[in-house]
Amino acid sequence: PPSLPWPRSFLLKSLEQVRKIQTRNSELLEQLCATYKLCHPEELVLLGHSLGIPKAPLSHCSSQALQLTKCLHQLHSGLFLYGGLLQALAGISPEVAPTLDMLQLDVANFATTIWQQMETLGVAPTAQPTQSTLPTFTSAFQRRAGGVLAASHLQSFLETAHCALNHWV
Amino acid sequence: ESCGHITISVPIIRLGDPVTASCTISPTCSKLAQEPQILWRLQDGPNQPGDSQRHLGDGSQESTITLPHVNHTKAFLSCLVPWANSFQVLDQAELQAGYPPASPSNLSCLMNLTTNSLVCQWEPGPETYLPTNFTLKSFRSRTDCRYQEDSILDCVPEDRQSTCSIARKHLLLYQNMVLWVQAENVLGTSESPKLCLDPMDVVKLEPPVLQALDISPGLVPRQPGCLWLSWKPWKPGEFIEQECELRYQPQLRGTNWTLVSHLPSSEDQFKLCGLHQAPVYTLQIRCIRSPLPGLWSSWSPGLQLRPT
Amino acid sequence: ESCGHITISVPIIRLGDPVTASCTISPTCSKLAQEPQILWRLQDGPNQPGDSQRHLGDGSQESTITLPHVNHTKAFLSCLVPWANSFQVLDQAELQAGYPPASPSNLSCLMNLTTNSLVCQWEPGPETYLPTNFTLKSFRSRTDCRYQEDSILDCVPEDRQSTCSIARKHLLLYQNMVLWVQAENVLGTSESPKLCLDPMDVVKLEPPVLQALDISPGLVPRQPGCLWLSWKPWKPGEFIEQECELRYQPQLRGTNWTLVSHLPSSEDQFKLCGLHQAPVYTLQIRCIRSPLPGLWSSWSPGLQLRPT
Repeated sequence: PPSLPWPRSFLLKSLEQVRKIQTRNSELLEQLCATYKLCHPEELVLLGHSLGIPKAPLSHCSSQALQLTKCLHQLHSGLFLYGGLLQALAGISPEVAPTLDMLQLDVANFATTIWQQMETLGVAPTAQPTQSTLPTFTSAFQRRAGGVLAASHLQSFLETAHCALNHWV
Repeated sequence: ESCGHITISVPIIRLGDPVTASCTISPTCSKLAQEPQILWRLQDGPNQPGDSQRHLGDGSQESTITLPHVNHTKAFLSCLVPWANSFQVLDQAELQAGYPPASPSNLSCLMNLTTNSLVCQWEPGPETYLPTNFTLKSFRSRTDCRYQEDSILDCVPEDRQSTCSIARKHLLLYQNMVLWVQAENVLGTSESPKLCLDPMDVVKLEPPVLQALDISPGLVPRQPGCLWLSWKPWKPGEFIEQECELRYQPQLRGTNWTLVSHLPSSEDQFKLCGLHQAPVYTLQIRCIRSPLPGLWSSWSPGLQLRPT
Repeated sequence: ESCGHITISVPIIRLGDPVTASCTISPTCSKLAQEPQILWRLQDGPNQPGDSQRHLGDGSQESTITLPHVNHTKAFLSCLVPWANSFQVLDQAELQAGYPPASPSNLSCLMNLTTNSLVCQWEPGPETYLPTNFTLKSFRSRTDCRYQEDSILDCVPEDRQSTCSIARKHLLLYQNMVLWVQAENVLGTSESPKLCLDPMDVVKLEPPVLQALDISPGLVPRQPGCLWLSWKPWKPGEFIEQECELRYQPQLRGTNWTLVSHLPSSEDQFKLCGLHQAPVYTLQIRCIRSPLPGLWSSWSPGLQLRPT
């Protein structure tokens, strides 16, 4: 296989963290569906536009056009963005809160793994990114719908990340 | 600003009652067709149109629906519009239904001399399906419970428990107090009948420990068909004057208990005679506060003895 | 103003060490004889005179005593004077003795994926006879544990427990952290050796559930001496890439386990052949995180099966 762009242990740890977050994230989606009957993210697209729920790009991580440093930056910025989004969902409900808390911690820890790898490679930005403006939710429904949208965007983000990382293992 | 907004007549209603909701789509909702047909969905049921849809002065559209009988204790009502070849959920409201609390019943209390607390329990009544708070309320009433003196701190039971313990420091022993249980939820409040008691009149006594005395033959002539017993009162209740009763029964099918009443709560040597020699006898003792009012202790564990 | 007053060199000392105390009787102590003989009593031992008694400038009397080896972990030292035909205790001091804490040892930690906490335990070392506080200290160290980054909240174990759980929110998974135990009492402080670990490298994995597959004869030709198995990884550890090993043994006295290594953590159909037909076999499986570092799970409960 092509020579590894990153140390194998970093790749293996990152893949494990992606799987850990994916498992937790689908748990969150299942709970939001079971508890609030919000089971179809595609039915919340309009609301997503009005709330301004962002999607994080991973264009530099596709196997066809992989650019290592930019891929790491996109991975970190995406995780940072989704970490902030999940934080904005705090207080969503007692049933979902434990899963949401764990998910936030797992996303933050994975962002640290990426950041440390950038530092090791000497390509880390000079300062940690600052959180862009996050959506504000004016009702319990908006917060729950925002949770479904954020989680489904995160799921596809992780899918792309898993493919990119898996390509090199 | 979000496109749609649901308003509900009453978000928490009595199970089986009707509820009316309306969903208003604001004109500023650019992405929607001019006059979209507003649809409703209860839980993950089918999308259904409202009872009526009308045009409001400010250009917004309003659909109204009445659910004749709400039989979900908790349900989500969504307002949708067709969009592309799917639907878009614009808002969602939470519906809750249940019952006001019935009056809690069978309130009873026991004074626990080990924990020094008054432990009360009650029947909460039928399920209300709504968060319902139970509180054990009480006040001191030195006379015959007709007049309220200083009230005692509310006793809030552990989650979902129908029992509560009032700590010793809140109790004025040897005086009457009034207790009752209050149940409260969004749909109403109810109270149990009131209890009037002096905690010391409802002490939960434990029975004495019944022991066989091995009387050496030399000391006392061996009378056939007799047993020698001794018992001591339960330590924490030792200060309470008690009266006890003993019951015994040969271990033969179909025999009844024989009762010996008005016994003291402490006995070093008690001779029980008139017993048949053959079978093994089971003996038990229990005591009650006396002459002051009190509750019988449970029977002591059975003591198996063979008479001389 | 009290008549007598004891002062002690050091109220808490090392078991076996000496201690010196002095008792001063103030002149204002009217009820006493002019120059009473001051006596000492350790616990309920005999009254004994001090090593020396002297007159202080202000008219008060001072007796001094040295106990060569204090071997009570907790004792009361009283100062008395003869009075009428008895004695009067004028003051009493509490003496405590014990040991400084030894270094806690055998610190080990496991990451619990069900409670999402890092559970550490240690050997507290010999009894100190003094109130001793144990604290699990830790800090993050992203590299190889040489440099301390932000320290983590001290973990204080439940009373007298030699275990402590660090909650998930204090953990930075996939990064190294340094942990150690500090023991402290009045006589000293000690620390255990430091541990350097990534919590995910010490995950406590549970074994998969091993199941027999009933392969209908039609589907697959019945080969003698074979067994069909399936297993799924333990749910909370499903995201962890693992490698497993299977062991099996006929239920006959004196037979050894046979091991099959490098198995995947999930298997829908696994055929195990080369077995004798007669006896029942016991099969067990365990897994370990691999290729990343990890700990072996325990063996699964034994599955009893008879080969085809």
